Amino acid sequence: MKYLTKIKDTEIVVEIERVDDHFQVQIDGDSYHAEMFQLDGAESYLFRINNEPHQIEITKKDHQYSVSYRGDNYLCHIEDERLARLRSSIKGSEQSQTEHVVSTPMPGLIVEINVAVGQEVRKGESLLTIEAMKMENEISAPEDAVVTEINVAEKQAVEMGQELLVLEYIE
Amino acid sequence: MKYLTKIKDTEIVVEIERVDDHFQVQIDGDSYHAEMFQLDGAESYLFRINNEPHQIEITKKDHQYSVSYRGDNYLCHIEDERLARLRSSIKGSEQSQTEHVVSTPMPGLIVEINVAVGQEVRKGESLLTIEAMKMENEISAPEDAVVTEINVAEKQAVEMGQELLVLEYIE
Amino acid sequence: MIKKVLIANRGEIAVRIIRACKESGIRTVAIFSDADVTSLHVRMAEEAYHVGPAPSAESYLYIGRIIDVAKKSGTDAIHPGYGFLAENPVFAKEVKAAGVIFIGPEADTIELLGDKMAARKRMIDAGVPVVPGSETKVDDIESASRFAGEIGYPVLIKAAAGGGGKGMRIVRKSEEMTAALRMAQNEARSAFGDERIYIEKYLERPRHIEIQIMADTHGNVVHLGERECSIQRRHQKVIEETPSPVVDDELRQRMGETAVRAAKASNYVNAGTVEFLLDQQKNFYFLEVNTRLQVEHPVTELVTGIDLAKEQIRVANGEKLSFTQESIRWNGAALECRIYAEDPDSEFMPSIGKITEYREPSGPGVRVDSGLDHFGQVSIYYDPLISKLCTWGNDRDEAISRMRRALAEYRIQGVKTVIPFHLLVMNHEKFIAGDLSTHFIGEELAQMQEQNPMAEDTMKKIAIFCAMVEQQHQNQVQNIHSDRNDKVKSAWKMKGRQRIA
Amino acid sequence: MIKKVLIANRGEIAVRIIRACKESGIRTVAIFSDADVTSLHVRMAEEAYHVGPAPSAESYLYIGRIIDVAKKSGTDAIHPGYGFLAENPVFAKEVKAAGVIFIGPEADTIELLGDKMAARKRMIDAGVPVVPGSETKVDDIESASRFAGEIGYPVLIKAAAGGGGKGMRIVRKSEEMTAALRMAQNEARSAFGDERIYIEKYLERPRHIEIQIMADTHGNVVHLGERECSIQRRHQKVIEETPSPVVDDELRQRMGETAVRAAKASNYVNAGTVEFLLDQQKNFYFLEVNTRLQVEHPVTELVTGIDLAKEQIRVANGEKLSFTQESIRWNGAALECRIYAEDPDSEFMPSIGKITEYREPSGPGVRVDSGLDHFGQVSIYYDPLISKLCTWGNDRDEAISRMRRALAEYRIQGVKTVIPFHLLVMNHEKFIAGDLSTHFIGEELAQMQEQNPMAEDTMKKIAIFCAMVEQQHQNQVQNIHSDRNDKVKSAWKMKGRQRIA
Repeated sequence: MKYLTKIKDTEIVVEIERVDDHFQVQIDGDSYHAEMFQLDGAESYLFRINNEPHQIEITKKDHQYSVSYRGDNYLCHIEDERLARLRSSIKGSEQSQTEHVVSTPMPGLIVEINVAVGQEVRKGESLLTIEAMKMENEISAPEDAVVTEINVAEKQAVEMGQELLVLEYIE
Repeated sequence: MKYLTKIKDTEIVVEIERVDDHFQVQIDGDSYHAEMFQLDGAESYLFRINNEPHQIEITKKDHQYSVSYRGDNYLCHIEDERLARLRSSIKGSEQSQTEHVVSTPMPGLIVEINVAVGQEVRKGESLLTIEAMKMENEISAPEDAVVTEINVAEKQAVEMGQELLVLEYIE
Repeated sequence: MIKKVLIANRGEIAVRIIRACKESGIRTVAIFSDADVTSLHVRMAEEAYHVGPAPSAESYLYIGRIIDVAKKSGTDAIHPGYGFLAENPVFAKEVKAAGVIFIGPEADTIELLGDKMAARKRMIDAGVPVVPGSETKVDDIESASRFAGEIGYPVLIKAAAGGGGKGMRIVRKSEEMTAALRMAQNEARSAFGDERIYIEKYLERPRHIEIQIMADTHGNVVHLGERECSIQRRHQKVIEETPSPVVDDELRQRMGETAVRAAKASNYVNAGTVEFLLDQQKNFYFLEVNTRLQVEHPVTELVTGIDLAKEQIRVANGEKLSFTQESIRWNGAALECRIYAEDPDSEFMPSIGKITEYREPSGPGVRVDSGLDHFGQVSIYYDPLISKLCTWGNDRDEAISRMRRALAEYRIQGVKTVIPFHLLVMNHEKFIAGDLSTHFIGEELAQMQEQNPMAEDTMKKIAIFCAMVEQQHQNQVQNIHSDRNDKVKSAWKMKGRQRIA
Repeated sequence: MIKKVLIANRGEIAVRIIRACKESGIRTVAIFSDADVTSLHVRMAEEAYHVGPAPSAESYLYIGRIIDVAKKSGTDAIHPGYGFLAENPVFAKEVKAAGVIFIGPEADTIELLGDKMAARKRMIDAGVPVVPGSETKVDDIESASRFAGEIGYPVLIKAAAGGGGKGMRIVRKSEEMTAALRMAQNEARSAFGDERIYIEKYLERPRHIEIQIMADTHGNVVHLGERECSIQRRHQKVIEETPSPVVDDELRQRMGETAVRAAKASNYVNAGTVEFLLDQQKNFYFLEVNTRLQVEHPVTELVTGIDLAKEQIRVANGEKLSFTQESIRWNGAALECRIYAEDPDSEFMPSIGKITEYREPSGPGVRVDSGLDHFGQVSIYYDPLISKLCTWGNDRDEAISRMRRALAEYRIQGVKTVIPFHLLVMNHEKFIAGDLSTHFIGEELAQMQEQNPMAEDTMKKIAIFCAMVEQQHQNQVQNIHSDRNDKVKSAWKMKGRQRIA
């Protein structure tokens, strides 16, 4: 079976075949001897790839895997061939690539909103200030953009991951 | 609700009543303020009894609880009032109290059987020898007894907990 | 004789103090908020009492209720840990008034040293060198700007009641003064209930070097050498070590003697830390005294062999110090990495959540002081410090190589942590060379992260992991009934199935 | 230059050596049997190769296959750990023949010292005091009984190829000789494939004191002081410490010099241990040399600060020792408790099973070397050693109080362990007084267990725990649908429900 993976902006096609007691994996013409063992924790695995052991924790959400490997975290989007073909056929209907939702990385209290709808902001410019654990934290623009929506108000308490505002990137 | 507990040879009657946000527990006229919290591990609990916290691990098998508390293990047999009454009414039909099944505390190989059916043995006398992890381990009689059954043979491999032989204690 | 100690704190420092008490044969009383009902410090104590809802102001800062618990439980002494009420003179005073021993300095000493401006004055009088700065509080833009103009930008705005970087702002140009002053005052008010701030000359690329002191009630004041805490983010320490790569015996002795002088000038008793900035010419300037056991005390314990928490209890008991200045031997080198639940890729934002997988490193030269286990969670209400990972080595290189090994062994799932950041630092050539300053993270972090793009090889491995797990999911759905009776052909395959199926 | 090391072992010692390699920047190769596919030592290594089925003879003792893996993986050196092939001269020889460095002494030295009778002769020639005993092997009842009669009962039967108590039997009367000889021969054959045994005078209530030595290829031989290992069960050590409560500087120097002489007499290179018995008059007698890193090496590391496993690699690399006899400083006291999966209430029978809950102690002065984590299991095939728990203190009392604290913190579920036994010892007045002998457990254990009946208070608590859990089970069955919509009235109750429901 072929899988289309995407980590950050890199797409990698992984082909997996079961051979006797292990898996044969192909990437870009390179071949790997791979074995997989589930440890007793729900999300902990041991892989041996060409005799190299790798202990990882992995959680799945839809087509997105979150992998913890050697202290770092990675996000990997995955589709099998069939899904990838399906998706490419409807690609035209996707949402604008330039629209970007800014969510809060922490729960807290909105102290101040420093921008208004329609305002142009530079990359790194402060959008708003959140207080959490007695510290004020500034949320800044990831790219040059125009503010298209603001979904919170000053003094409002926000949950982790809540949408704060929407930006349209300037290309 | 009243519960009849038995730890080793001691019977303790525990009466539990829910009061507001905690439990009121009575033993021998003494009263305890008790709270119970399940930690996320399946069998790990935190109890607070009169403000003293106790972390324990507990597993249930039929009416027998196995409790791990401060590094030690305890077995506790438990019945609620109703069951205890039921049991006392049929007590006459119980199995002989003097019959004792000797099981192996470890998996291994039977090296030698030192007794025969019908033989009288003294407390501490060797019954048989099991090899495990390259060590020979002797299984000895827990009390003065007569051997009434032998269920294994020399050179036989045994699983953990397997019945080895049956003794009848001499009173 | 202290026989029962109440620990007016939570998290790793509560656990640390409980351990010290257990080793001293002392019974421990924990307190907890609604958020900590089943937390590790509660489970480790002999007694535990509820003191209120999750917000600190209603629980761990609620002086009356904590003193009630002390009385009800028959506590002989209270250890405040660090943070919360540790440097609150009112608490120290009320504890004493309740007939309970406060394990720390006298309330007057805490009050004096807690007021940064009063402390500065006292130190100037005692001949302790200080950074040029405002000797009185500055609360309006005009006087702040005027004073900053006099000593010259950059300047540092600091909370008079401050500590831990809260209410602190660097101002590099006069245009930034208005915004910085407002934010510093806001933070100071919210953190300390006291919005007074003052202004100091900002030293370029200084090192943060502090001296551990210990004083008993018999007039003995001893210093236990320095700690370098230059690696800071958001003005908070993340990596500490001893000895400092730039402090030699002569400088240690001079700074140590100055710290002892500072302690004597404030009638200091029990454990404390005198913080200094060291400039590039190795001039040192008094910064402040922390009137408590510090987060980073274990590195000093690792090189001196002295258990500071147990020594604190001895001193509170009225005993003499168990060592003298002459008997202290500094042995090897020790490092501490604070393991925060924060995302180093997102400006060290706290990462809140349940711990789903937890395994600490151990083995030679490793010490972990943690406040949670695999049943734990990082709460929104408190500091996101999971643990302190310390290593000891015969020399700094060995301590660093052990730290790398230990960081790589540490497994924490459920929240993001600063472990990847610490690994970058431990492999950074400037860090390895001991070329540190308080600007290290600001100057080096972005570059470190850029120079550490995900290796192609790592990316391929992640792709393989995910593709294989995905395939397993698909097969499980497809084959759940069909291949039960397959014969397994080798031990390998069998093992794989046992585990995977 | 050694850049890649194969560890021909499993469990805690494999993990210990992997840690040493990682700290030295050396790549590690693990080997594993079918029983260890996902074991911790495999997960920690950079490479891992399967070497056979679970039984040791077909995997960890399979010399040919291990050497094949070494060649295939491009290994520079092999570390044998302890046990398995560590003291097998054939293995050392074949490793060398394959062009791979053996991290340990030369094969000739292993062979000489592995033959207990040849070693005795060599030591007598070198002027090292030995216990009176048979200078040749004894394999029939007649000669055994005759010799035992000559030196006088009690005598000790020992395997010529032995170690670790295997094949060892005390014989107190001539009537016991026949059975004891047969069992010793059986065990010796099964453990070492060599049934030769010999007989020694059995000393009454001796102490087991051993000296750690370290020798390089440049002729430097240094001793690192003693370890006392008198607390033994089934002739195997369970608790070790340094310094010994009865060894003073003068005796340490004499025993150290004797150990160095023993090492030189056998052309010793790398780490080794010279074991002695010390009688009540403080006479010491050579017992044997263990030609490997020992289980209990961490206590020496804790007081000297020297990492013996890393030093072994240096020596194997042809480097000089990083220290001299004069530079060694012994600092404080260290204890080791071996945490076996065994039931101390049932004659220390192994307890096999999956670990269901696992949390190691940590904090000040604690070191744990373990071979598994919460994904682990104790297997029937190998030694049931879960970990080694060590504590360090400024003095023995502090090390003991830390050990008590650490033992109480250690949480292991799924198998029985010797932790309750260790706690009894740590609270035993003879142990605290340092009044030890190799008969300690035999003489004191039964009494300790009797004097430690379950307290009435503990019994009541257990009853409450069980009754409350039982009630919860009953309520869950009864109320699973009925009280979903109940309003929770307090934070307390809510918390309880969140956790319990």
